[in-house]
Amino acid sequence: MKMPIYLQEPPEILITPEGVRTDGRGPHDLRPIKMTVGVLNRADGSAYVEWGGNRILAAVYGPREVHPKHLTLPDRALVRCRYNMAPFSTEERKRPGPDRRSIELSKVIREALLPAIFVDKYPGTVIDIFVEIIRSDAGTRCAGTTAASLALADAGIAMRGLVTALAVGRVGDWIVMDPNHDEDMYGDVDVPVAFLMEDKEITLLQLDGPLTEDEFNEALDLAMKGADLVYEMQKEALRRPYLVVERSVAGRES
Amino acid sequence: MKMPIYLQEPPEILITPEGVRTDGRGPHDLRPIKMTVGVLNRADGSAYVEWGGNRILAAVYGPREVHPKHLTLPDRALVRCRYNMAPFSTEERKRPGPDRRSIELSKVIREALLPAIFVDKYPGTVIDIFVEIIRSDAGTRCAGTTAASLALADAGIAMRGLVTALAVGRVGDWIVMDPNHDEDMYGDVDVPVAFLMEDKEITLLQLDGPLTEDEFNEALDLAMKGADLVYEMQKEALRRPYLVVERSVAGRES
Amino acid sequence: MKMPIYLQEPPEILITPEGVRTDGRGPHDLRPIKMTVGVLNRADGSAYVEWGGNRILAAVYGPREVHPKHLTLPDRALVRCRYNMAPFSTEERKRPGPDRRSIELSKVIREALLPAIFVDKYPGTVIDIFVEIIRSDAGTRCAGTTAASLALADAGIAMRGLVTALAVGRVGDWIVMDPNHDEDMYGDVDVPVAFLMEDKEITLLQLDGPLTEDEFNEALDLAMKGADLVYEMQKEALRRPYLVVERSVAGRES
Amino acid sequence: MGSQEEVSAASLLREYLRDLASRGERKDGRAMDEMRPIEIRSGLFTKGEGEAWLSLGDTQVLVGVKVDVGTPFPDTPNKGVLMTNTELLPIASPTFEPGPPNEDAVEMARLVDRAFRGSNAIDFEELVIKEGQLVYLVMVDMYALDHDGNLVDALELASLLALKRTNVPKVVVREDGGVTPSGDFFPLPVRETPISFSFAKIAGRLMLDPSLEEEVAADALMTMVVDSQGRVCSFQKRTGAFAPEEIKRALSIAREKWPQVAERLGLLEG
Amino acid sequence: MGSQEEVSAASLLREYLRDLASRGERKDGRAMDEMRPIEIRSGLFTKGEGEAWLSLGDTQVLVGVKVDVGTPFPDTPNKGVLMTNTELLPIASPTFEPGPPNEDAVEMARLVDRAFRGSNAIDFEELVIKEGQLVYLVMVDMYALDHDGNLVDALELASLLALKRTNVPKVVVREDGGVTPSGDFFPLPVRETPISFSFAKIAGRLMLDPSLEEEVAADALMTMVVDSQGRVCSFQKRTGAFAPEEIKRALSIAREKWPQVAERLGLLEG
Amino acid sequence: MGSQEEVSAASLLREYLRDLASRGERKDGRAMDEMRPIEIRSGLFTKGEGEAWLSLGDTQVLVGVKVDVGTPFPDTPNKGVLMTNTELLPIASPTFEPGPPNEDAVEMARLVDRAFRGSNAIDFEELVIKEGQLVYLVMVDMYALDHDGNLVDALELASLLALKRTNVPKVVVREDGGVTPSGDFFPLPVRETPISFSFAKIAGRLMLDPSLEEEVAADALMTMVVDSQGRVCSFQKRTGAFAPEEIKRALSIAREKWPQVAERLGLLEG
Repeated sequence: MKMPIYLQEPPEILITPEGVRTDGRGPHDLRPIKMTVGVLNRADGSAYVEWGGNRILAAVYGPREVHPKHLTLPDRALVRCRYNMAPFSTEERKRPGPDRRSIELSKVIREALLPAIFVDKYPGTVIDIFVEIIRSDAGTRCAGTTAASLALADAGIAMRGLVTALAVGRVGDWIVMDPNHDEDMYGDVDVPVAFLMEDKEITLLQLDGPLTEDEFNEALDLAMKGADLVYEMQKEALRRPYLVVERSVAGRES
Repeated sequence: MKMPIYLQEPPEILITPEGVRTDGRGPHDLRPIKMTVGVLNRADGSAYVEWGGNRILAAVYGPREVHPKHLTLPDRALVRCRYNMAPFSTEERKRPGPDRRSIELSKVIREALLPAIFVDKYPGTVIDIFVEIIRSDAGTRCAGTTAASLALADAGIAMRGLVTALAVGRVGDWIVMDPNHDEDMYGDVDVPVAFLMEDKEITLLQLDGPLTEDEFNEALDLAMKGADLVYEMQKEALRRPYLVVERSVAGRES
Repeated sequence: MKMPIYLQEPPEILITPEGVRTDGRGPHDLRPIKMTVGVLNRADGSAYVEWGGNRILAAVYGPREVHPKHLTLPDRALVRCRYNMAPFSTEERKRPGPDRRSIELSKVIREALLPAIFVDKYPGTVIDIFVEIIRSDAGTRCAGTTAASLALADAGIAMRGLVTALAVGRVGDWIVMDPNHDEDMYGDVDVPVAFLMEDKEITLLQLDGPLTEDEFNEALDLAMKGADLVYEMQKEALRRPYLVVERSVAGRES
Repeated sequence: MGSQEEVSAASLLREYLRDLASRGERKDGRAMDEMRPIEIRSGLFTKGEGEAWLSLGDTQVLVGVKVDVGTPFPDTPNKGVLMTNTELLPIASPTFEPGPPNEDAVEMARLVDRAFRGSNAIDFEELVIKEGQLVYLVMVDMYALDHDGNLVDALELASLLALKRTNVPKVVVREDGGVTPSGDFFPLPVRETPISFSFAKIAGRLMLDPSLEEEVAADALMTMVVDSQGRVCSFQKRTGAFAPEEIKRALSIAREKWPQVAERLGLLEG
Repeated sequence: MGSQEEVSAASLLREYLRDLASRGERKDGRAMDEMRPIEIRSGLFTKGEGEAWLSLGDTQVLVGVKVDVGTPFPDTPNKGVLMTNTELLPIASPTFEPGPPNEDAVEMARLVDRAFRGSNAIDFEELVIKEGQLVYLVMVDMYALDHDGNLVDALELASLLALKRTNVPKVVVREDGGVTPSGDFFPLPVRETPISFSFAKIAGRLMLDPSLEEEVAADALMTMVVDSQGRVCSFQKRTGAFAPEEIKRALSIAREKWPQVAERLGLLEG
Repeated sequence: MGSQEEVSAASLLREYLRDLASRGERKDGRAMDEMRPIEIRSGLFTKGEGEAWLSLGDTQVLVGVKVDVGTPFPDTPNKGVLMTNTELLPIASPTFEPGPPNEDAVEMARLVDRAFRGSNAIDFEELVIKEGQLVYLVMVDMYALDHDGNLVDALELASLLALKRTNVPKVVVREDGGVTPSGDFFPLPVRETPISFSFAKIAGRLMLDPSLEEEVAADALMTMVVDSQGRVCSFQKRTGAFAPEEIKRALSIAREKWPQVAERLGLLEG
């Protein structure tokens, strides 16, 4: 029997009337981000991403033989994905093993990446994508999708283009970029989004409302702007594998 | 952590000296029964049965290919059965998933139906029988067997004849037909029985005693009488699929 | 909810200055041991061992076909082992099913026996070894390995020789043979060892320290001496299958 | 995996549906933004405190709501608890298998859960018996009975109805800490009417409430939940990819359809 | 599934047994209503509070009874708890696999459970330590060691014996709510002697205590439990179908055989 | 199982490594008793109270230590609790699969557990908050990230480092029995420095810190843990067989190497 020791108090105010957030960012700023590609030796492709307080490893194995065999798709690659949180990634230790949230996110991330992969090029094989959250700090599914997209590219998997993900949200009357831990816990609405950047199609969109139609449209537009910034970092990271690509992307400053 | 809120008190008396039961029936009366065949679109055969407060859906898929393949029987059909109680079928919510009782009843129902099925006609295939208890009110295994037998017939599976099941029991000195919830909980003996009606063979018989030899023989005879009534309803339901066949079968009135 | 009723108090002294132990043995004495080979009818080979308060059944099936097939090794036999404690083998009832300890011991025992088996002689097959602890009283992994080795021989599996296992330990300043339950619970160090007796190679060695280098070497030497005694009993048991081979092996008396 | 014939039959059907879609037509003759008929079966089917047996075309679902009493979550001591569970019963489809919920079932359960949370539909603070210690637990068990496509909307609608019909048994706390039903009931405080709308995209065309054949042939699927004020409370892109304009257009359609569905469910007040 | 040769060997054996049965004979020379020899192994084999290692012909089983202390079920606050568990150990048969109890193991465990409940054999009210709070939990773990047919009767007999031999450790309740053994024991109150009898039907003939070969060849199997007063306490048609007269005849045989088995177990009083 | 080509490539490699070994050489040029370089990555990687990301050659592991509060084991009411868990992440090797720990993962977790217990490294009595009721639970979660052999030493070293770095959050017990962090911390009392050394035997030669290729080609593997006083605290023969002299020799090497590794980890005190 264990008991919780980290019961948290919500902050008094999430955003000031001037738009200053609990971590000092403006409403349209991203948190600091670092990306490194090719961090693992065994995996066919890998990436490590730090995004705010998040720490995420993504790795890809494949195309390879399918086990168990009866899952083989004769005309295209099977794509599997596992999103997994480490026991030490949270304040209170998380029990190892899948729960309902991680089962859903595994599917959501797979479906975010699938439209980008030329699965027809690898019939009868499997591409396994692993997203390991080793430190969690709001927005892991988006940071994980972004990392996994890099790992796919690092593995040399043929793709229509990179997938770039980030969350936007509503805090009171503000539509904000890239919600932090406080905003994720006590904010009003969280909207994770992913784009296939080649044609700006949306491959991941979830929402835990409510948003008016206008707010919804504003949120999608803001997400697109943030994705452009993150996408540049992804491309840079792929140009310089094994080197850390690092930036604190603040809309105000750019 | 949840706590029970429906702890029930037993009734003061289960049966009066004149043989009146807690639901007003006489000792040899059945509860009201409704049967409908062909209620589901996807299943190869289906039936819906209301029996007293019980609500039961049975469905059959097959004969179809066996998965996993190594279970295939080269000379006959494999017959599988799953008896399952819905979480909302009981006063206190039932946790989803099999428990020891449902594992046993799945076997007992399968073995009650198996002697009726011409398994030799479908070598190398599987016939899957599903019994879903959506409202439970004493006698679910018998009502479920009766429903499953209809679903098999609705699926066009070749059979020696219908299987008809019902329980009898002992309450004090009375051998009673079709025990109700009170009698099931607080009565003395419950005897579920199923007959292959073509030749009056018994394909299900359980007992949670004690009964003297005479009582045991009386119980079997009473069960046979009840089965005759239920059997007529089954045949009628099959003659008019998609229509509700309904009757309150009271021995006193017939 | 169940609660423990057998919380035990440690004995006041585990060994006297003269080297007398809680069960009256001297430091280098074995507990009484009985071995019988061929105790089960179905198994291809079997053995029953009483060792102090331990009661252990070992059985071997194989070489036989591998299920599931994909585990088959084309050039040699697959060897599987399951170490299992009965719910009634301990003071407090043990929940059925594998736990971390039994998963580890299953591997440790398999690896203790594997070097003795001519696996090349049985390509594409499996040899299944089962060690059932029905009464546990310190040293079950060693008594189980010893029993399993007999069961393999009884099954006619080609082997380099018998595997003989026993534990030694440190209690205060004494290096003792075959620790008993008190010493296992409250002693300082437990060292289970197994030897492939043909060439005196060590196939099992664990240790839950600390031991100085000298103590470690002394422990290995003492284990070798004990193994010689147990080995003689094993050979005798195999010469007279179905008869009980029984001895209390005290170093002082021999 | 299916045999060669099944595979080519499936791809023929897909071609046919694409063809129809590109002309703005559907196999069952519906308009692109037309839902199948919704029927609510009357009767008593469960031992739930609330229930609904609903069909959407040939898709059938049954939802039962059980209300239990238990301890609140440590971080919300003054709130009742909502739990959702989806069972894709093997009776509903030849492809469903017995066992714990798979990823589709989990996604649907969580989607319905978010529909109610995202719309703040349930007043959880009214579900407290003793702050920090005893609250009502509302368990929504969703059963797929017959699968002809768009299970998720059917399950969400049936859940909404079942929750709106739920009567919570009032309990009194005994001295030993246990609880006893008082015999009184109060209606579960459901303050909003979040309604789920799913769309398939085939050959670049959006179609509302896809049938099973349309789901199988779809390039992309999405589900959104809209409340009485036209706000989007929950969203899930389920498969494939959508252009932002497609998503915005679908939201407009959903907002437009809301009153019609609410009325059909008997939930349109005033 | 076995090779072609195994299949035809099995069907040859089946034919042979049917042939014998139709002449009223059995392969091992027993009469149709004759049980195999029952042996009870002496010694100390477990850490149970009761135990029995029993063989029925070449079938061997081991039953251990553990007595624990715990809370009663909410609906029977003034009764102790009986739990049964069957493990079909992989050492007992080449067809048994490690893992949680399968349907056969569950059926046997529940059948033995009903044998004791149906005969009211155990006085559960004497197993209360503190009403509604603390009772004795009696756990019967049944191990199949060697399977040559009719495991269920062997397990039931061994369980009966083990329960009759069980000594319950008296406990005292400490101030902190925990319990400590007092050092005293009392015999588990087992008031009846329910005995299990299984029958196979081959070629229309009933045979008591079927061997493994007979079980495999049987058209139908049933098990009934009879008490000292000749009452049937538990019944389970396990496979196939029986005419009502066959069942009634089997019950007569079981009632007739009861004293002989009870005596063999040393449980025939006075 | 791998194709024919893979099998023969593997056996060619094995032959090559045996050949080298018999000449006292290794494929990567190391001496037989030479470890690969140990690197400790700096940064903040987890939400653990202690952590270490360590590489041993191309093998990488990450260990996080979480400290919780809970009840002690009934038989050690005055001691804190240590728990170890190993996850062989599927990112680390093409042969690792998602799922609960397999026998290799369990063996490693228990081996590391014994390393700390066997050396009495942690002062568990300092981890009691309220005797018999509340203690600190120290959970060591070991993640294999990249597998190039000898995971067990890498995991043990990283665990040692993570434990030495662990700061325990002091808690105060509230009136309701719950706990609240006081804001203060104290270092986990780790009193010893048990270091793990693994050896492979190839062609009769012992080699320290085997690479993945060497592990696969090895005839036998063993791991031992040595403390600052040169005592052996834990031992595990993992595969194959060793002569007693080989084991004694390996222990001498491990004792000799201890200071070098302790220094590399920054744990060699003045």
